[in-house]
Amino acid sequence: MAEGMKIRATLQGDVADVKALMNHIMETGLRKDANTGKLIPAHFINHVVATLNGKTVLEAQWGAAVAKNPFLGFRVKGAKAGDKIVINAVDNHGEKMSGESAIV
Amino acid sequence: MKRRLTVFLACLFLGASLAASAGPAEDRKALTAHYKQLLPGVKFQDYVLGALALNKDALDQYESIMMFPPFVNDVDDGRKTWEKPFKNGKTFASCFRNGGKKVAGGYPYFDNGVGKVLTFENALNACLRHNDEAELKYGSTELGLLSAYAKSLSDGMKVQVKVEGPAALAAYENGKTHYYSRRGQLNFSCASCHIDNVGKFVRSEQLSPMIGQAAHWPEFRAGTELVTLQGRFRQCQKNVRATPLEFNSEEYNNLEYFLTYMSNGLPMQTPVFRK
Amino acid sequence: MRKKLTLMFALIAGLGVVNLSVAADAAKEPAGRTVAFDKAKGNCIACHAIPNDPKAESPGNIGPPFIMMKERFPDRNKMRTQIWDSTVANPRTSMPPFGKHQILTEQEIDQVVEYIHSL
Amino acid sequence: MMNQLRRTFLRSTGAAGTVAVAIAAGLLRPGQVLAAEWNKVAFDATTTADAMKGLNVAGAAESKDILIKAPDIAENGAVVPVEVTSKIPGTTSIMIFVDKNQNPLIAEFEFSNGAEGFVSTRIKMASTSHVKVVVKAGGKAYTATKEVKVTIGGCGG
Repeated sequence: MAEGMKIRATLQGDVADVKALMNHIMETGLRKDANTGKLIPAHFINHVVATLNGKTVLEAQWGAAVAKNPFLGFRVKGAKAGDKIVINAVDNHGEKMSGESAIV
Repeated sequence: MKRRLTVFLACLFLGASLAASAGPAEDRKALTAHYKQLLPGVKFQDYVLGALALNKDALDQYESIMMFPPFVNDVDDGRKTWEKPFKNGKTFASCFRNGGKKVAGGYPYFDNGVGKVLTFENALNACLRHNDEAELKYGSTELGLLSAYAKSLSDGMKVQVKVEGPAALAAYENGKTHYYSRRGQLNFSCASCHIDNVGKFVRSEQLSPMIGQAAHWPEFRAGTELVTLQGRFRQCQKNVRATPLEFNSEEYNNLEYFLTYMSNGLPMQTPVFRK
Repeated sequence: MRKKLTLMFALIAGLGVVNLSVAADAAKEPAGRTVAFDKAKGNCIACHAIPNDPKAESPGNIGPPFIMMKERFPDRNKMRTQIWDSTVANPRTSMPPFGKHQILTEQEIDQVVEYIHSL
Repeated sequence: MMNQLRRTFLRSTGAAGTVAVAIAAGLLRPGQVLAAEWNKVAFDATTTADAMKGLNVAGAAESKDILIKAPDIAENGAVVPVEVTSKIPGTTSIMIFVDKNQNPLIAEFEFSNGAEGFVSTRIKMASTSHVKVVVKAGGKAYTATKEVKVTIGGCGG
């Protein structure tokens, strides 16, 4: 998996507004290769886990119809500036990517 | 003056839009008036949004996607190319005034020395050449991403293309002629859609005004597909079933010159999401 | 299987859905309608609405809608001429010259005239 | 079959909590556990009804407290922004479906430890369709829908 998860986490009151962008092809398995005419195998992030200071706040399962270079936004109450958000993702090939950011 | 303007406008509507007597400033004035009449609700600075300025639902999506665009990592690749030292230790920033910040709005310009229009991509390749590096291929992803990042350093700068002297004017007129010439099996000119039918729909596509069109290239269609301005010329011309010209051909550079001049005074923003 | 194919094409081109569904109905509709809807042929709905045809989704509005065509063109040949090369009547027209530039065959033009005149 | 068993096991032992503890204790790495747990049955389903069954949310009740922010007409079916806010107290998960996609289930999001019933994402839509959202709160399932049109491009070609 190419490098690249970018996270922006900002505090609004005591709510952390987290936005993440992951670099992934999100291939559906339904498209044909223009040259060979063969189906391009599915290749997509299917699992995402986000933690705040090590505690799981979001667990997501995805199918292949999440858009290419997936965007994920969520909010966590009871956060403070400086708290650490970590997001781990894994795709259907078992390849992993992760990102982290302190809340500002 | 007023009469000349009226005549030019009349020509636009009657079909003989190549009013060669009018200079670039008059052309721009006449077109601005034309759009003001056809798109009365659109503010001048919103022309940079193209068709998005005409559709709230579409603009909401644009804003939602631009908040964290799917192409950020691609533009980051462009940044790496921009920052990577050449063999001699210099970088692209050394070739541009102000390290490349707030400069792109002055491109393309007419270089009297070479007697040709030079685009921003030409300047990037000239930088490589002067530093004994291999040039990048026009139309390539690498050059596209490099220019996407490099132009983003000029975000907010107003487009300020100049047409000075007879040779520059000739290049401008050549670009203008291209813009108004019908081509392809479907027999459309650029003007057929973006001047005559601005704001109307071709199926679900709403036609954008040409003023503002040149201020945001390259763009990422569908959020991830890099398209340069000349790449868009080629797509449009394929759509009307014409044979597109080559990237960086003199005529395309002249067309880019003409088109970008028409965006003078509008703020640059690069790159952007488009459908 | 058909559904699978339709979706597949839709994901490839974003346009396949309509073309396929049009093709699927081809057997029971007038030939002119097929030509009028086909993006690679007439593609009439790119610019003209067909208010009485529910399948003509999200039409363009460059040209006038196809409605009361018999009243507008009592002479069918005039309509055919217009489709064949509308630049004759109006050099500034946005309409492609379907006959002159061989976008459609003469037979396809006849079919389209038949269909549009019926609207 | 193994996945199925494993998922059942994980669910029956209090899935998220147990797994989180195991991860925190360094016993498991997230990817390993989670890849095994992926709900293949629901994601492979070809109707929204079957996908909902696979997620144990069949028979979800209509709710006005689920807000779906999605376009009326998608700029591009390849990247349709969708934002869901559940105002139902005790929301623990949000699921998004596109009825007309070959596999309607797009994603499932589970919230814990202060995460609000809110998610923002971008999805692919093959054609004009209802976007259906199911929310689980207090062990019950609720639903809302919004139609999003995916239109046909304009020029020749």
